[in-house]
Amino acid sequence: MADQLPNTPILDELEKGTWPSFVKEIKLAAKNSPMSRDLLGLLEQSYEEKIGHWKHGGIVGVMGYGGGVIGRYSDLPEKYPNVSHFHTIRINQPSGWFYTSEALRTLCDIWDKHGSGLTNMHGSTGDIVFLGCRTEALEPIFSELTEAGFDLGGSGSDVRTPSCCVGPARCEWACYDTLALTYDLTMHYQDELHRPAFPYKFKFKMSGCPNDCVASIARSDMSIIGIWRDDIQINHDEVTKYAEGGMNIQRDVVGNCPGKCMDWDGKELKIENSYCRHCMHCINVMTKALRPGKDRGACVLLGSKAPIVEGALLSSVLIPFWKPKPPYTDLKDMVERMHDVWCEEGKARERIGEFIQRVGLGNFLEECEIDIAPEMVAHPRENPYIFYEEYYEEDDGEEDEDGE
Amino acid sequence: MADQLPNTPILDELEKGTWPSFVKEIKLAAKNSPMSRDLLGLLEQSYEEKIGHWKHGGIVGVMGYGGGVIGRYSDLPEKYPNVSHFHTIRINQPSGWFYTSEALRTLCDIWDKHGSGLTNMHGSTGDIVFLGCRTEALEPIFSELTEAGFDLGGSGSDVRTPSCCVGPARCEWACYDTLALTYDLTMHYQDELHRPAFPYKFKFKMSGCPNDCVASIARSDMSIIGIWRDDIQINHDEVTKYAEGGMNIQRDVVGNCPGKCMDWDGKELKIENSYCRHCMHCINVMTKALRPGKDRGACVLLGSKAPIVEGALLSSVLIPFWKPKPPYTDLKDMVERMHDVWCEEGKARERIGEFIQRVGLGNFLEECEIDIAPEMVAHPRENPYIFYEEYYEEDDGEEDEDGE
Amino acid sequence: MAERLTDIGPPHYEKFLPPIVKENYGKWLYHEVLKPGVMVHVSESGAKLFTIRAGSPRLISTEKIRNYADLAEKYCGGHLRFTSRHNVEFLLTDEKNIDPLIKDLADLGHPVGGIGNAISSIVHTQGWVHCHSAATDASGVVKAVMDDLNEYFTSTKLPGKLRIALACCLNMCGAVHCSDIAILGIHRRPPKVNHDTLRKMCEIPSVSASCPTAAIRPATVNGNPSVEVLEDRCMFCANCYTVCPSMPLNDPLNDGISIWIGGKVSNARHEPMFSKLAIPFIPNNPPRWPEVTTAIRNIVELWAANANKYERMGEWIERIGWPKFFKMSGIEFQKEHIDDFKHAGLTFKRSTHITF
Amino acid sequence: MAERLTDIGPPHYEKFLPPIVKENYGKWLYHEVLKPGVMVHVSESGAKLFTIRAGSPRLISTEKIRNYADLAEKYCGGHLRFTSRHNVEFLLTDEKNIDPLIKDLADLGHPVGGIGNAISSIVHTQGWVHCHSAATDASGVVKAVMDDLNEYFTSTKLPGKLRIALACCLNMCGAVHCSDIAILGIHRRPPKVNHDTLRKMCEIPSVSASCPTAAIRPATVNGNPSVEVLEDRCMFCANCYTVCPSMPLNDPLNDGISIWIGGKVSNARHEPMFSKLAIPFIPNNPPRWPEVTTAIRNIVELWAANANKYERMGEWIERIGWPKFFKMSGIEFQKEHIDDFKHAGLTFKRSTHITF
Ligand code: SRM
Ligand code: SRM
Ligand code: SRM
Ligand code: SRM
Ligand code: SF4
Ligand code: SF4
Ligand code: SF4
Ligand code: SF4
Ligand code: SF4
Ligand code: SF4
Ligand code: SF4
Ligand code: SF4
Repeated sequence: MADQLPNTPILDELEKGTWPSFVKEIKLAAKNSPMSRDLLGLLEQSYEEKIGHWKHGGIVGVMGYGGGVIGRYSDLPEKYPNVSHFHTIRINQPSGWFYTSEALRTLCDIWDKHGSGLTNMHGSTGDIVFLGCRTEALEPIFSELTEAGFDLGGSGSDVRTPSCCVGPARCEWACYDTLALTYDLTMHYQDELHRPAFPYKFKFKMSGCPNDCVASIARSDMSIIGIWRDDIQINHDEVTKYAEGGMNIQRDVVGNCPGKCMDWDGKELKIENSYCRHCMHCINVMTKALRPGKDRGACVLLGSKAPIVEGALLSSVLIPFWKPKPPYTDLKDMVERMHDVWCEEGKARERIGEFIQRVGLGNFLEECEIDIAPEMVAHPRENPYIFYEEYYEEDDGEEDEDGE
Repeated sequence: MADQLPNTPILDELEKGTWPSFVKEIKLAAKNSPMSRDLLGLLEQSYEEKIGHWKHGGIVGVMGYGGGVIGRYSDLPEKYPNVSHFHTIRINQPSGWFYTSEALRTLCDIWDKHGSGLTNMHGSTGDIVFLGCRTEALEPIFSELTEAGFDLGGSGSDVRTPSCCVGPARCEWACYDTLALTYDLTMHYQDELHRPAFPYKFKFKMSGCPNDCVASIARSDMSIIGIWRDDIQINHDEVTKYAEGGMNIQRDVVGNCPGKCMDWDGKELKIENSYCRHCMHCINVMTKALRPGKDRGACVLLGSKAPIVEGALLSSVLIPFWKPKPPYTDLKDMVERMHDVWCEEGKARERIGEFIQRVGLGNFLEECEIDIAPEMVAHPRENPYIFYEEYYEEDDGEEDEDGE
Repeated sequence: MAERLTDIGPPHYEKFLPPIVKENYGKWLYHEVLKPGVMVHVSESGAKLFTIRAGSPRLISTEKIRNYADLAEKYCGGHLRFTSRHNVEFLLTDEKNIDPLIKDLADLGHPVGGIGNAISSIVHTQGWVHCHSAATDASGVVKAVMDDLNEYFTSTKLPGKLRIALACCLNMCGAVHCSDIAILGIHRRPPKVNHDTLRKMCEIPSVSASCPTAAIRPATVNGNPSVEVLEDRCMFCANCYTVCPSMPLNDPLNDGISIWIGGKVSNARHEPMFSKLAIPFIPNNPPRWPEVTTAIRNIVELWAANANKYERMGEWIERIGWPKFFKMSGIEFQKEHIDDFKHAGLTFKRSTHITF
Repeated sequence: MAERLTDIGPPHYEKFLPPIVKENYGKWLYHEVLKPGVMVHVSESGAKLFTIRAGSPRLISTEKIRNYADLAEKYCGGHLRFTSRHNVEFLLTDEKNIDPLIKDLADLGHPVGGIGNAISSIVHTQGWVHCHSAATDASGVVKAVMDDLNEYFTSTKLPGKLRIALACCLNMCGAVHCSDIAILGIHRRPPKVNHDTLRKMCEIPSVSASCPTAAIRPATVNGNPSVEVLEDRCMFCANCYTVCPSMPLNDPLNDGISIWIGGKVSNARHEPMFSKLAIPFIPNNPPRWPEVTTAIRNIVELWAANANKYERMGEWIERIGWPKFFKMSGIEFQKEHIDDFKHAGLTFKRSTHITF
């Protein structure tokens, strides 16, 4: 079979070196797939010419779904006919990216049958990405996937595939059950996930603690990050052991505390918890001695996204402390109110974070009936351009204020 | 005379208390001045009605000057005829606000003769403010002032009266001669000061060190703040004395150092000067032990202003380190280039700081032929929206870049 | 008559420097605060210069200036200076003169203080005494607040310096935007257009253009060209009024005071900071503005009781976080506190660095 | 044929959890890093779970996935997971299996590492493999950089975690904007309008509206409606291209890579931060982008040599100041580094906190 592989002297350079090679992977797939063979050829040409050879994707998909497939066509279909269509399929991963060998093999079987044999495990939103197939293959793949218990993920202006950190499955710091919430939200928003109806995409990401191992604060419209509100649990014996083991507690732990709320006198570690910022540093560093408190929940933040068009945003605090309790009706109700307001007033291709910047956080909160809290801001306004809404009327007593 | 004072029961409340009373001052002036008597009446009425009684000032001034006088008329001229005109005169103070008793008396004589007898020592830009006179009095006052060696300060869209901290006259930390530079600039810009020709006002403020005792970084279009670039001078004996005297050097000095570049082992104080941010804190606190280095000069910053209209600005670094040397030709040349660009392209009522925000700092620097330096920014850009100006042309060798 | 002198500039400062300053110009070695309002600067030559700082209402009569001149002659060779915060400083060479001078100043009604970890005089503006824009008075509020806080002027018991400033309108002539505590006069109703005078006194295009929120647009009123204000869009900045006298915002019922805190100017420790909104609105209540003085005292005392040594107001709040400040102060966090101007998004809390 | 299933969602995660995870779900007590790429989590019950993390190119064949499945069956009951940075993790209960598994992985060409103070895999995107927007390739650059930095994946000798990400265009699918080091594909020439296809494929109003700098305006070209681009105003964001295929920006000569540094996501110590521009442009030089790998290695080594323990890239640079970073790295500070977008003024240095 090897003689069927195109000549790829440039790409072959990338088979060398210690890091696993994607070129080798394409060649592995190319053993059985003409698509992957043509991909190799096309990619070699891109490497030679320093330019991609893909066209803007048209709208392709499976019946009844508006998302889940990214259409892709080569601009050199004559030369590389097997990648003239080269669509990707986004498949909703199981929460926490856990698999059995069996499940993986089932996925591989489906993909080997209909596609290029190439995948991304995973895409950067979190989906399983099947990389490259023809339009005709979409329906058969979809029906075999659902048969195997898998469904498509999001694309376009819809709820995108939610994802989460490993959380309580393997992490001692998880302040709530990220996997359960992720699964529940994914199921709850099946319609919104598969049938784009928003001004733009909407992403959920769930992290179990402020270390934020799914980068939710940077990469999701709604970032749900675990946090606690009582005292950090201290095991003083273990603290002593760290000190004896040579850890420089003053410099490396206390000295790095952003709340400046730790004190180490060489013997006892004290934390003024009312000033603790829940940054995780001390806990990260003294894994055996310190643990998050017991009154655990999550901080809900809103609005992060990549730069296009108004500049990148980080999510910001919406609910300082939320107790996640299945079926999470309080959260879902709030999200629904927010989606309603955003769908009503948002412009096309305006993410919710941009929308809030445009209409003002105060107004947004009011419209969505969300309580205002000082935790939502790093600091109050610095400019005096206040839209006062209350004022006295001529005939008022001096005491009452009047809304407009 | 007392019976001639109007009845001011509300204002009289402000004669009570431990802080010196401006009402008493107005009453003192009112002994000899009908203007001040009417001012008392008018002000009492304002206090009663909670509203001012002044109209927008018309353009009044002295011959050949476009600034220096703020026209002011009462909106109750029939009731308070002596304040129907109530213009203020801004008189350029001597650098550092030093006076002799004799000079003060000369000023008082002039003012008692022609005006209300009320002053501000000083206005918040720094001028001596003569508060309240009639239009006819302006020329006589001006000629008596110049006779006595005083001249008017700025108002309107001109260079405003420069001011400075006490500097080397009484402060051990002055890194350059603030009084000399202030006087020199004031004299150099006499024409610009008296004849408004800019898009808007332009203020200079000179502080001798980063403590910035004239608030130049917040209140002047050009802020010139003393700084040094060699090592902080340490007197180790005095350090020891502070420690012995009970100063908590670790917590209160080292712990507050923003450069995190100090080290105190209980015996010796060490400073890693290459990381020192020149914040002054350690020097402020240990006045006898620490002094700024010997290689002294100034940091020149640009652009601060009050909020109207685009929001308040702080000045930002333009020249990280400048060696002031009379006649300061290098600085003046640069200011001239900046003024030219601003006058050419600035909109009406656009301060230079706002102008820079609009056209971009990089473009501004280029047009003014000022060298770019990393010290000008807190950090490089975070957004990827770069106006690349260089690119390869089709027929270029790969090596050369081409400007547009 | 003599030739008309112009552009002569101010007198050269050297004419006014006391001899000891001339001799030790640029040679000062260190200083020490001897007691509230009194400090000594010691020169490399060993010479000592004693400074006595007295509080001033800034709005002073020529008679008061003459009093100062007399005292300067009595105690220090006829030399004195004013400070950047409008206090008066007497520059003594004879230590023995310190107490007599303080006594004379007390007789004149002027407290000595404001040096070191203290409140200094309130930088302020014209208010109802002289300005057409004022949403509150300046001198009266300042007097009321300083009467209340005088003990912190005449002592050095605060954790660090405390700088209060007042501006009577958003033009902020007092440059209050970087103060530990800023008292800011504010309007809360849109301009009331005087259509009759407007067309004579103002240019309609520049009035429209003056509005940062585009709330003003040309309109025909009673058949004449004028402007209309979209009241929902107005945030009461009064820039239109600065440009056009026929757009007054003054309103006795709704003008008042807002309080801003946590700004600083010096580079000491923390970089300079803008002040932030603490209290959106307090009605004008002359002559003593009791709600304002109480609010400020509470904030000052909260800071004084909780800040570390040398920690300015803004540094303290930054350390503990604003939510904590609102909790501790009992000030209610409201919609007005949330920024909605140009850079609003950058003030949102973009982390989980939260305290409970 | 069976009824068409839709909206069934993903499989429930519980189906895939290994027994030890199910038993100790939410009961983990602490963890320790045993050696590079290997850690143990200890449960309140005393149970121990060993995790072995192997690097992955992310773009993998079904054959590779089958290999993983085989290894999981051989060593850990057929259970495995992937991480948020696309590595694969094997979840062992038997400590003795660690080394054999590492050996098998090595044979497959997969290094074990990325745990603790190390570089983990580079989050990245499609590049020339699948996307129409790409200004550079993704997988190739990642391979070249990781080959070069592999030693920091398989050890824990760095001061703290180092997260590198790559996005092949400004859409930033890799969400690189908060990475210690971000590799970002960039265009440097305005869109080349294809007037023929434009009028058929795109709506002129939405194309014009898509441009954040208003560089696009409707125009008549050869008698047909189309658009023109004011080239001076274009900053190459490609938003117009996303909206309209007839506005391609790809340009083999001028596309390339920019390097951004100092971002972070976690709340540990410092709040999350955006990455900042370090190197404005490096030409595409496939297959190994040597200028990119060298530039990144220099930055990594500078940080590794100078940062304090636990100090992420951005925290280190914030402590020493950006001017110092430019000096130490030898990277030239240029006009491109100065922000000129919406919040530019806030990035200016508004203090004298300068180092020399
Ligand atoms: C496949 C994937 C990259 C990857 O290799 O992993 C991807 C690929 C594309 N993204 Fe993305 N995005 C992917 C995750 C992201 C992320 C990261 C995340 O979700 O955590 C972001 C940044 C976070 C965010 O949402 O802001 C992201 C921000 C964008 C944007 C900019 C959106 C914005 O508001 O700024 C676009 C442009 C657009 O939507 O028109 C975009 C558009 C695209 C398109 C559809 C190109 C286009 O303009 O039509 C890309 C298709 C590439 C292709 O041919 O396969 N993609 N995209 C990721 C989805 C895989 C998955 O489902 O798991
Ligand atoms: C007298 C003084 C206040 C005082 O009591 O000390 C003052 C008084 C006025 N200022 Fe001011 N400004 C005074 C210092 C300032 C300062 C502080 C400073 O210079 O350090 C500022 C803030 C710093 C700055 O320049 O941004 C200041 C920012 C303004 C502004 C807003 C300018 C801006 O760009 O944001 C205006 C509005 C305008 O220019 O139209 C203004 C306008 C005015 C006007 C002329 C009112 C007007 O709209 O025409 C005031 C006349 C009041 C009157 O009737 O006497 N004044 N003004 C100060 C000048 C005294 C002197 O010469 O020493
Ligand atoms: C006299 C005066 C300069 C002048 O030319 O008029 C002056 C004089 C001194 N200042 Fe100042 N400062 C003066 C206004 C300022 C200002 C401007 C202002 O308040 O508007 C500032 C910036 C305030 C701010 O940050 O908001 C200022 C921030 C400082 C600092 C930094 C304090 C801090 O920790 O932030 C010091 C250092 C110190 O006190 O330890 C300082 C230190 C000093 C020293 C000790 C300098 C010296 O060695 O002579 C002087 C006496 C200290 C004192 O008053 O406590 N001076 N000083 C000003 C007196 C105003 C007044 O009457 O109260
Ligand atoms: C497996 C994974 C979660 C998942 O569900 O997949 C994970 C797992 C753990 N993370 Fe993480 N993190 C994972 C992605 C992240 C991310 C997201 C990312 O990189 O895109 C972050 C934010 C990165 C950032 O700030 O830019 C992240 C920031 C942390 C931190 C904070 C480090 C810091 O000082 O800033 C810790 C604490 C620590 O390591 O001390 C942490 C700690 C941990 C611990 C120790 C938690 C635990 O007790 O199990 C886990 C192993 C540590 C390790 O890898 O060194 N994890 N961790 C992710 C592994 C990705 C990989 O293959 O490398
Ligand atoms: S985010 Fe927190 S809970 Fe989740 S895996 Fe990371 S450290 Fe554990
Ligand atoms: S979690 Fe962070 S803020 Fe809280 S005590 Fe530990 S280091 Fe300090
Ligand atoms: S700014 Fe510096 S030099 Fe000037 S008076 Fe203040 S402390 Fe002294
Ligand atoms: S001047 Fe400031 S930054 Fe420099 S050593 Fe002293 S305290 Fe540190
Ligand atoms: S702050 Fe406003 S009201 Fe007060 S003096 Fe300045 S312009 Fe007039
Ligand atoms: S007060 Fe300000 S916002 Fe209101 S109309 Fe006038 S200029 Fe516009
Ligand atoms: S970053 Fe740009 S080029 Fe790369 S996959 Fe995303 S949209 Fe395509
Ligand atoms: S690339 Fe961006 S800036 Fe340039 S024309 Fe297109 S949308 Fe406008």
